Amino acid sequence: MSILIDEKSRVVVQGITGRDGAFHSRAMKAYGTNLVAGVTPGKAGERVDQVPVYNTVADAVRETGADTSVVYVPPAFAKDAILEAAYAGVRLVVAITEGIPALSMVEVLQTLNRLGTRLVGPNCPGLISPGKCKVGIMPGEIHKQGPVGVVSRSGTLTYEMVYQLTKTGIGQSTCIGIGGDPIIGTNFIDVLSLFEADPETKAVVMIGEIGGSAEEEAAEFVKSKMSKPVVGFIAGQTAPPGKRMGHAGAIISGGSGTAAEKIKALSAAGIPVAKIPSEVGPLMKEALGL
Amino acid sequence: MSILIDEKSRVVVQGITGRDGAFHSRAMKAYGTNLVAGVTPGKAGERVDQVPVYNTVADAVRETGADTSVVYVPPAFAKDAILEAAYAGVRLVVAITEGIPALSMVEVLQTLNRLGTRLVGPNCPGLISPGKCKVGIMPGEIHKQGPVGVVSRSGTLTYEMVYQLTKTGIGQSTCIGIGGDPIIGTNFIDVLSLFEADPETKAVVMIGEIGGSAEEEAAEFVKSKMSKPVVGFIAGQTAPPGKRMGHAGAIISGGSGTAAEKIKALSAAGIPVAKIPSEVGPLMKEALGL
Amino acid sequence: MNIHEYQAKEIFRNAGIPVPEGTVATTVEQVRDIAARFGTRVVVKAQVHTGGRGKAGGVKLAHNPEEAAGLAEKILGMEIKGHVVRKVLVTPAVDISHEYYLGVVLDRAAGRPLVMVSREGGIDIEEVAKTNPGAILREHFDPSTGLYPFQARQLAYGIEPEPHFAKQIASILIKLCRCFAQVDGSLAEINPLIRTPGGEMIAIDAKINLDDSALFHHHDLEAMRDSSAESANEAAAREMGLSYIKLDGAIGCVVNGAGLAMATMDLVKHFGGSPANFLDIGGSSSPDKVITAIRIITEDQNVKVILFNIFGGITRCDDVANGLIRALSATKVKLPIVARLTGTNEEEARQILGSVEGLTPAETMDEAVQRAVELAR
Amino acid sequence: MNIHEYQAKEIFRNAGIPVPEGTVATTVEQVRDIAARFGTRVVVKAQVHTGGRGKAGGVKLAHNPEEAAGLAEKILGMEIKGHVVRKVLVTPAVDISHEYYLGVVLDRAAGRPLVMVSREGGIDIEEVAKTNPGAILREHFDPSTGLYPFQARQLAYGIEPEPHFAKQIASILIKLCRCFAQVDGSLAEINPLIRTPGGEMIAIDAKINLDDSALFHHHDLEAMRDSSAESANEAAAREMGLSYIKLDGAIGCVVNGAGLAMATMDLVKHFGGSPANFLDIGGSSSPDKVITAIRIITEDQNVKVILFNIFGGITRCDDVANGLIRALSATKVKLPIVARLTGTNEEEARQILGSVEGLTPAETMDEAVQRAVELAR
Repeated sequence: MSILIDEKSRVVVQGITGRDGAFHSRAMKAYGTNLVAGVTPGKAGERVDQVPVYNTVADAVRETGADTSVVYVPPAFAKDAILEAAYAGVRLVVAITEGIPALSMVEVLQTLNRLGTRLVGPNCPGLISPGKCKVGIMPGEIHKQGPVGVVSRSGTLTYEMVYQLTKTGIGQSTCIGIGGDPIIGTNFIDVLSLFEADPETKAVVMIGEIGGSAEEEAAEFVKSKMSKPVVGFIAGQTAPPGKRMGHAGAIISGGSGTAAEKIKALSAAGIPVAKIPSEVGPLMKEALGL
Repeated sequence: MSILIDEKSRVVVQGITGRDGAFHSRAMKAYGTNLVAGVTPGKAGERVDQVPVYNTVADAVRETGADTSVVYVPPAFAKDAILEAAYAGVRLVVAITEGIPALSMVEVLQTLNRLGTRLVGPNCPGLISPGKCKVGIMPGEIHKQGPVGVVSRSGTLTYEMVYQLTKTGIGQSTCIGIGGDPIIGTNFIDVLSLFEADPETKAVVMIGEIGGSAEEEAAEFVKSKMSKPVVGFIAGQTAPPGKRMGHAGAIISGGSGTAAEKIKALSAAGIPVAKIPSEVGPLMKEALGL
Repeated sequence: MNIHEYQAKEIFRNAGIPVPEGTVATTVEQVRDIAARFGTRVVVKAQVHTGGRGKAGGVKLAHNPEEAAGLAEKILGMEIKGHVVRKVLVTPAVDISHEYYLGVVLDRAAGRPLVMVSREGGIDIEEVAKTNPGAILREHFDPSTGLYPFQARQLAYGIEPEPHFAKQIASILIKLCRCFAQVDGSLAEINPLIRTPGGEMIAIDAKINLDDSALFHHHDLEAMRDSSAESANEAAAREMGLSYIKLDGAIGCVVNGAGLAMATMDLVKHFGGSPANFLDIGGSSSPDKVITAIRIITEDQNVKVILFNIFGGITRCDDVANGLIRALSATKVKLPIVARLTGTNEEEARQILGSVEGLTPAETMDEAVQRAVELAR
Repeated sequence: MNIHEYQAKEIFRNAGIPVPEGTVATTVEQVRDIAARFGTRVVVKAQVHTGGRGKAGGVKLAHNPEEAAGLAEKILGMEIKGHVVRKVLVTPAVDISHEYYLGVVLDRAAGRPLVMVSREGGIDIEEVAKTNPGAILREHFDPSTGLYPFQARQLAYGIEPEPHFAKQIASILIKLCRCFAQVDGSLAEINPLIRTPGGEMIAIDAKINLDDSALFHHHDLEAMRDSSAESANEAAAREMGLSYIKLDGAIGCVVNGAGLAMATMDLVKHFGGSPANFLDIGGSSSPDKVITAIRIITEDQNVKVILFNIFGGITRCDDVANGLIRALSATKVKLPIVARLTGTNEEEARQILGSVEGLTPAETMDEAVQRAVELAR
């Protein structure tokens, strides 16, 4: 088992003929993802690496039974692409696109909640269930199938963490980047409860960063609702207040959202927090009793 | 029993200090309606016929436990008033106001469906459960408690029908005017299914008019889902096509929505249709086996 | 409220929908001048609030200004389904490769606006809906968000596989839906949208109906009302808050409530008479409304008797009775009157009307209508 | 993106929110002239992208033009929390009967904008939220529909029982929320909204923060960017699509991804060094981005070593390596470089960088940071 995606997921790529879309479609397919369709308006009938292209997601779903979509379209068109997937009946939409206006996402999420479609992202690397399915842009080869769930607000920092886990010999059930924006479709708590319910997942790595209070809320959830061990890491201890650290969501404002506060909250919830990324492997070994 | 309202309904009047609001509040109270509050922004602390006035529906609900509201505010403010009641947790909103733009009602109904609040109207006389509760503008004294449910798109034509029933000795369980606009909150089928489930109601009078296809859909429902007898009447047999007969919803357009079509649909569903209003009483007597 | 084709095209043009040039004219000379200015073949199109203009001979192609003037001569003043043509739109003729249908209506059953498109335009969409429903693609949308681009693409590619054309159609659909919402439409239609041999899309016909209830926040649109398309009496009634529609019979009806007014007309017919009008004096009616109602009805030369059928609820019977008394003294009505006033303040009304000469009181609706029918013979 | 108070007031004014007159000035003479023109007491307000201006002495009342000029002399050029004051707003002083707080923020947890109001304005709302949360009333709203009038009334009557005042507050709240949505704000605040002794409501302070991601469809707002409030390097980085923030340390960091960049800075600190900057070269990075990154870092005189930490995913390590080579040849970098490039095309990168002089390769993040810290000593 794994969460959200596995070898049965039927994936459609929105923006498949674009530079990033085509590159990552090949990579996903090479990894073994069951890539059934692509969508680019006006390019119906073309193929990208054997994958048929449709004008609309509705066509792709009808023809191929796609149930999972990954969105590579530029920010100005991403809102429409996500809504298109949801209205076409796709159950999981993964939005890689960075730079979607936050208020557009407010509208998108209201609609997706109503339609019962889950969104991962935007501005995220996607997710991977090692050995089964990769939906996103992460380098597949650093992953290894195993018992640890990984959830993170970052992209490359997640790769770093996964890389360290794999080097330590610890495989992953599913690794999810939930995205670095203020408004995202799936948050820490959503993923933690999925990991808690997943038999394959024995422990979780949670990677947070400055800004907002999602880590604090997740810590509360871990303390009150989770039986599985969680290991944490928070990036941004040296970040100055009032400056946005790249991610639209990573900003210490009005003195709240600091790394210190978050580390304190995690520790208070009984979550061991790695001081530096290379501590995550050893802490996880300990948590798993290895 | 009755449907939607009874002696336990706790009614708040929106626009209670206006001319119509004040007049009908007195009439409702005189009829025995459990009128617990009124709302007019800026008039908190005043009283209308002993009924306390609040600035907001939220205040009224918190202070008095109101669960049913009736809206008398002018068209330009009615959308907001209906939404206010729904957000304040009122479960039934009755909108008397005539002349609310149809597209405003589209937005209102989407929201009310989400919140689980029922709307009756707009542009309707309201509803009455004789002897128990009156929420609207109908003359209470023409009604009589009894076994017949009445549902209608009209106002005064409903009074005429009720008057005839009462004169024939047939009382009513609940009488509802669903409103003459194209977009309304509660339609024939909604009311018919409530009547079907209501033990006190033994038969139903359904009063339709030209325009739309609500009567045709209701006939289909009666045929397939109802066990109780229904007697029908359709107004507008002499109406010319393309001319709006007063109600925003009463227009024969593109040759559809005619009285003849509707009468045909009702008859095909086994519903006896009165040729003239005074036939309704006798037909109902027959239906009830009296 | 209906507006004319040329007004709908103006709204579409402002919304960025491609429409042909065109100028409206009320005289033959204007038509000749306009056609000369365009310097090309023109179409002369009757501007009336009804469909079927083409079949009735109200839309004609002219090859030169003289021919245009000749056509205008015939079309101006022509009557189409009871509507006299007082204006024509003169517009350059365009070559047509294909015709599509695009329309937006308010779907009552779904409670939302509905876009409908068909690959075959220039058609009666309601006819196609009945005979070949599969030829029409549909999408609902919310007025506050508009038609989503993906919905527009689904519709556009559904009727036109060629990307270059589909993109234009999708763009027009989004604008059409935005228009519909912005003007509070009850209908917005492009039938046909045509493709020229050069691959351009143009809305060569345009229709918009407006929601009367929404006009209070669209003063610019209210100004588009063509009073010449309404009878003076209909306009007067509207301004007084009455709803009046003239018919051809002899019994003038004054009723409160649209449903009861229709039922009264039906009952007149049922008892062998013929109604002269639909007239709803509405709720909370003041005596002034009654006076206006009587004035309008008595201006109809066909009317032989006036029938009041009032069921008081929000309307008070004594108000109606007082209006009636004042109207009688002000207008010297000679016609017989049958009055049935029931409900709120019925007793007071009875006393007010007690001994009015030429007024027949009635207890029930049946009785009132039957008396009126007899009196009209 | 932050904008200044005077710009926020301009947006509010266009939205119909009452704001006092005011003119922005960059010199003492301008301030004297403006004060003289107002002919009344004025307030001279530092325009900087930070809070706490009042406490820092950046907001002062002047009774006459000379006094205003004197204050401007002090305020212009003053440094407030690292921001040099280059502009002041001169605005007539108003008498205050009461101060309210009105603000809109994006509530991340709820996924919707949140309006907050308090009867006591001129306060630090985050402080009040902690110490006396009951003093703040809240309503969420949808950007597409705006704050409903009833929500505005609930908030307004909740902090002000007097109808005449509550109506004004409700109207301002609706406009404030509309503003927030129209400009794609992340914050819109009136603190305080004041009531004058005459019963007028005026927004005497104004703050709007904009969502950088939404600027692509707000060119008018993008034009409000005050480049003087940004360092030249920050501006150059932004134009190249890099995210750069200068810090005070000695180790220049070049990282892909914001999270990894922060973690790298943290690790520098952990191993006893100090980061010179946050720098995220982003995904799909071209060699040009790397060149810009190196140029920006080497302009910082404090930097003693450059640390590359790249985890290739969407970013290709060979692209970064090529950029590095080109930058080295173009800019004649003298500083030592530590480079750790892992992930996509890592092998190719290793070959490209094979024998670059002064470049220390590293396998792991720990190793890279430790080497950089050593080299910076």
